[in-house]
Amino acid sequence: MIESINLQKSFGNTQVFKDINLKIEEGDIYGLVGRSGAGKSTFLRCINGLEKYDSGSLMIDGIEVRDYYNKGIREFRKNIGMIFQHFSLMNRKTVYENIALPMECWKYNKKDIDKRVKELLELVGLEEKMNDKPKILSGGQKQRVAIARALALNPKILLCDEATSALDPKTTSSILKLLRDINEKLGITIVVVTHQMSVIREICTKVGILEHGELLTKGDVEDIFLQQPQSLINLLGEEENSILPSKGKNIRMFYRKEDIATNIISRMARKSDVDFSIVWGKLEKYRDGVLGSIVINTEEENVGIITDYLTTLGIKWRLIDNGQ
Amino acid sequence: MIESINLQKSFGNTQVFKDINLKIEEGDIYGLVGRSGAGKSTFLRCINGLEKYDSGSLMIDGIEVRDYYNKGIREFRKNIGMIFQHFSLMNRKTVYENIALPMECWKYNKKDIDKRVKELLELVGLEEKMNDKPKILSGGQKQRVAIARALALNPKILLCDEATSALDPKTTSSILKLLRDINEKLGITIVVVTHQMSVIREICTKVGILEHGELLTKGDVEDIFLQQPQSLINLLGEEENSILPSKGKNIRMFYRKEDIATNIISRMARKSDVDFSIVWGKLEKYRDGVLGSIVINTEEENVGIITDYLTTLGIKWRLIDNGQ
Amino acid sequence: MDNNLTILNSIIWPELLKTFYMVFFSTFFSTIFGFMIAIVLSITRKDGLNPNETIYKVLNTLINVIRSFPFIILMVAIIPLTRALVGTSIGPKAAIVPLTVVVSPFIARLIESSLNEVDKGLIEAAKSFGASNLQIVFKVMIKESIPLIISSITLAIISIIGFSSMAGALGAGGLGAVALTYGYQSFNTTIMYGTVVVIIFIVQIVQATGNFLYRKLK
Amino acid sequence: MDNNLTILNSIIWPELLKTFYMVFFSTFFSTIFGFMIAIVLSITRKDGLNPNETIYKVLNTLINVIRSFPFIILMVAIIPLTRALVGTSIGPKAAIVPLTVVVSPFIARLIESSLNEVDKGLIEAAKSFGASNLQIVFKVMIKESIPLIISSITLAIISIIGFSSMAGALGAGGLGAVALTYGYQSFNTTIMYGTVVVIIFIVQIVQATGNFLYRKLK
Amino acid sequence: GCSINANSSDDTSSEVDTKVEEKEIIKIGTTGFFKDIVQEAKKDFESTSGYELEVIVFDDNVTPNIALDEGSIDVNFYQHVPFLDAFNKERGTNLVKYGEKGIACTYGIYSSKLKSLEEIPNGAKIGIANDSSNRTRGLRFLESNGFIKIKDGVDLPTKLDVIENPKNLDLIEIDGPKLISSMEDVDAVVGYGIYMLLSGKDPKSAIIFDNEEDTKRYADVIVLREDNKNVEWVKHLEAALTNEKMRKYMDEELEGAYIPAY
Ligand SMILES: Nc1ncnc2c1ncn2[C@@H]1O[C@H](COP(=O)(O)OP(=O)(O)OP(=O)(O)O)[C@@H](O)[C@H]1O
Ligand SMILES: Nc1ncnc2c1ncn2[C@@H]1O[C@H](COP(=O)(O)OP(=O)(O)OP(=O)(O)O)[C@@H](O)[C@H]1O
Ligand SMILES: [Mg+2]
Ligand SMILES: [Mg+2]
Repeated sequence: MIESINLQKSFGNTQVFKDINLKIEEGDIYGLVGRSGAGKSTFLRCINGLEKYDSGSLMIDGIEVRDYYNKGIREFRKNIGMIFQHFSLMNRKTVYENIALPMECWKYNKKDIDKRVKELLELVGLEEKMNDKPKILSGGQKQRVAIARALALNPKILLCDEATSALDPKTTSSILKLLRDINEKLGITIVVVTHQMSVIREICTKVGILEHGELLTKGDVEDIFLQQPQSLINLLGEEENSILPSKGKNIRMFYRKEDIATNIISRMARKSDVDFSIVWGKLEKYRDGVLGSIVINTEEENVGIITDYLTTLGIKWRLIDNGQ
Repeated sequence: MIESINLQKSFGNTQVFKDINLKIEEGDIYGLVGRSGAGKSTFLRCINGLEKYDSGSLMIDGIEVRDYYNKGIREFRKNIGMIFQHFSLMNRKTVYENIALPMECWKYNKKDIDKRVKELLELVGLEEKMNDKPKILSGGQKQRVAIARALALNPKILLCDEATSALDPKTTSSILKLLRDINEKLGITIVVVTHQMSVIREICTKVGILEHGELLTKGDVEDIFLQQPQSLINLLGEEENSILPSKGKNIRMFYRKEDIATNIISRMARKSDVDFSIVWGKLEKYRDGVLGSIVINTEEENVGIITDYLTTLGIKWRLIDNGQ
Repeated sequence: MDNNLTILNSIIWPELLKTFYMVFFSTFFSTIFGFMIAIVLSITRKDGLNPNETIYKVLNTLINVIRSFPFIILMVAIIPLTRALVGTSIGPKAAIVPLTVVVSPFIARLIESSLNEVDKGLIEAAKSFGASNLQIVFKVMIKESIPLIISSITLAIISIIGFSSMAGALGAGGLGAVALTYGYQSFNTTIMYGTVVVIIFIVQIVQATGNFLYRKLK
Repeated sequence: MDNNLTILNSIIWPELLKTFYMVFFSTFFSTIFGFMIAIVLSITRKDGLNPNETIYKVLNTLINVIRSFPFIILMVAIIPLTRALVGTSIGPKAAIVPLTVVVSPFIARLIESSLNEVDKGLIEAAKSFGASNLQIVFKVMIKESIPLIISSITLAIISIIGFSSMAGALGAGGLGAVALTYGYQSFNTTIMYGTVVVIIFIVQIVQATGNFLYRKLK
Repeated sequence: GCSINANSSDDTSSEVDTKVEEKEIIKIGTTGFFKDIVQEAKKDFESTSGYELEVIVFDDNVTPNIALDEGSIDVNFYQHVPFLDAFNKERGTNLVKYGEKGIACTYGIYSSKLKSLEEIPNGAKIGIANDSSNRTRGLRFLESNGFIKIKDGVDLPTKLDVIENPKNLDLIEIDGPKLISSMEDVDAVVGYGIYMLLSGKDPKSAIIFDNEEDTKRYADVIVLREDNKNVEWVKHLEAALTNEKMRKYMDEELEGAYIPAY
């Protein structure tokens, strides 16, 4: 669906994309993460042709994006919704009119527009603000208008640039649920740029980490989060280290979906007959279950016993260097 | 330091503040959370007098904010830095000039300005973008400029409106560390409005939840997160319910800082000799340690044994109604 | 003096009507043309929606050429055009043509700079859902800059009132022309300042209306 | 014809210099005054930094009064002022005074609307760190609207060139006046269009410079 | 520069010992009508008087008098006596004409459609000049030809002072030079021969000319401030403007448009 090969782009002397290769399949919810300034927004903007790339190839449905300029860039864009990082709402139109605008541009009839706008307003919970101008909206309300507008035309591809950064957790959940629903029901492809890992975990099927103009780490979300590749650590920081107990040894064990309900901890406690504490944990909700890692702390002499046990169970583990 | 009593404010017919009562002590890092549109930004804007309130009292250092209008609102504001939700950077000034502006306005000499700006640029990691205009910056870069500008005058109170929403996790950490440092070293008071609970946990000492124009839930961060009052659940949603196993019983147990390293789980496993799985967990980093809750799943017949054991240990627990 | 007041009274009405007539129609036409020119300029400019250096340069030069003519020379130079359009080269009707010709580029420039001020982000947003260039212009750029455009048109109307006094050269009459020929030229200060006072009223009303609309739309 | 070209040649230089002289100084002064008036207007307006209805209304009316005068009447009406300021009421130097008087309000209006367009969020940001009203005006509002102000001043300079042709009434000379008296009134088309062509060049240069600065500063 | 009065005497500045003194400058104001004639007279004046003549062309009929009155210029030459009288009366000034000689402009009714006065129909559109001096002349001309009657005692009449207009003429005030290009749009215009001449038409093609007496009455004269009326140089100016050479110049270069009134 979306495929980029050796994509390169520079702004003046600074090269933003050195060599981006990625493939997003139809129906994917692809998460794109990276440090601030990594080029995520720029990449999204290349996808719908708002930004031009220097060399390499970027293809949507097998056609080079730059070729769309000559054959119907409008139709092309009609099928690609975009939620902008800075919302980009019309100040002089009401919430209603902002959401209606794409449909107006495509000459939908008034009744259809009205129906769809009201539907979208309900979806993002802004029925009451329908006739207000964006100026008086709160940050999150603006963002919701931007979301509604991007969905108005029922796009086949949806580009979300930090689409939930200004939303409270509950609203975020409901928006994410919405995105997942439309992904599942309508099979639309979604590219999600975000700094909220919880967003990636909750809805993305795949994730790519943009670092130094390249996209070297990419794959299934659960794999990446389990493997904790260096580029992920670069992005997240290894926060826990600082608060892990310095006494004893810390072992990180990785849970997979299928390990969750298997009583590992309790059985291990009894079988190995050693004491340990759970000192850190990230059991997090992913698309379809819980997944994560736990760090247990134990006396140095117990390490062998525990790790052996984990190994026999086929559970991944890693000894954490606590820097002493 | 900051105290509001029966604060009320309406925009036209919609009442944003029904009755806000809160007290922020000097040196606090106070987290203000609430749903999108709850009035958080408006409250911050009332603190530095950008917005007027209708009735009630809002006092900074014992003086009513509205009285400052007549006696030196400028000096007053000089001591209150604000990071705006929408950054509000001057498009036609470079990053350097944007950060220098507050000092220029207060007639600092050139050399001091230069020194301070460079210091701040380093702090937010934007030395390279010094001479760029905001227009070409990425979202997170803009936000960092806004942060640097708010810190320029070494304010006594810092108001942060979603100051890290556009930043990647690592940059967020470093900014939070920075905020905490200045809070500790200089004793400045910080009010943090955010949707990222991790931010609240990491740096706030107190938190208040704004709901329906009132601030009914407030207190120490750890208490609130442990107690999970209804207003917090309203804000976060009870996400885990949907993915907890429906077989057996789910027990949520709450960890306190001091429980962390006491091998509870392993001891319980052996002592009670029952099997259980850890099916959900939130062990999260707070200002000074790890705190959180774990949900364990066990057969119905084991529930009594486990809860008794927990009770004897003085550990809080709650049976989760899994809706069957 | 009394006599002068009588004169003043007897001419103010008909001349006021002529002024209205000229100002109304030239505002109408020059706003239309001004808009059209401004739109083409802002679409074809270097960073516009559809850059086209040739069209931009030609229009830009044309505007500058028109604006370079001292008004009276312009009036004379375009007499053939005037005659072709309204059948005569004198009178209020004829004056509308040069007034429109001189003010259209003026309005075009003002609207052009208003349109250029529209946030590029909004234009991109519109592009992102496939709006056509004309839709971007009408539904985004013009809509967003309406307050500034209102100020511009207010300014232009007041300029038209000013220019219309020079249209006296075409025997078009109107308050400005009366102020000049019956007042200034004839050393009749009553008529001179009397008519100017009426013009001041008109200008005040135009400005107040403009400001009101601006605030309303802002 | 040949003779006319010789005349044209011999007058173009000195008259061009007079035009430059008048345009330069009136631009200079009217930009200064225009700025001052615009600043006061935008500070004192209803939603300004320090609303003051009286000051706003007085200034607003004053501007409208000035803009209501047909230029020639204005020139004559302010002769005492002109003489007090420059010692004479005729010649290019004297023309600077009425040109400044008539263009200042024009520039003021343009700058005022530019200033009003500045994002309220920026003004709040400046307030938030305790900037004074004047600092907000100079360091934020003017700075942010410089491109639009550049367009406005470009427009104003071209208007000044236009008005300067009417300064012939003060015996000020200049290309426009020559176009009128030696060209139009003498039915000498060589001189008439010859001088207009030179004016077109000047206007083109002014406009190109303005556009360049605009793009540079944008 | 200053006027002659300001720096003629008591000049004790450092230039005293400079032998080659700058010639003193006389500033003369005029308008488009007379700028060529004044230029023509400049050489003669400068050689006979020893002064330098600076010609200032005003694009207006009122400002040359204002400038003269306030001393910005020393003399002007562009107006006829009725206008001068009206100006003095209305503005309370004391400008005086010098001598009796002047230069008159031929005046008449021109038309591209009609051949004689009789053909002027009822309700005809007649173009007249829109500046006071020439409008006055136009109205008076129409009056003396019996078309209209003007209220008594008006110095500079306007359309409004027309009290009888039996033919119901539609008088249209148009900028002087523009009268010519408007000829197609009106039935006839009342105006100066010089306009016809300059625009390449025949100034002698008028349906009817002003009578000689009136033409002379409306001759344009040299005007000074009263306190200056006896200055020496003005004689030379009058001479230069009304000598035989000037007569010849008008005959040859401006044939049929100007008539020496001396
Ligand atoms: N028009 C431009 N001219 C020059 N540099 C630009 C331009 N647009 C973006 N950049 C630079 O390119 C880099 C990538 O920007 P981009 O907005 O894609 O980052 P991002 O990954 O979206 O960051 P964030 O998470 O902070 O939004 C940044 O360093 C930015 O400063
Ligand atoms: N100037 C205004 N006029 C009218 N209503 C306003 C104005 N400013 C804010 N509001 C409304 O007041 C409410 C509170 O807005 P505020 O910006 O304080 O919310 P918030 O808590 O900061 O939300 P968010 O988290 O989405 O930024 C919103 O419903 C908003 O629409
Ligand atoms: Mg971005
Ligand atoms: Mg907010």
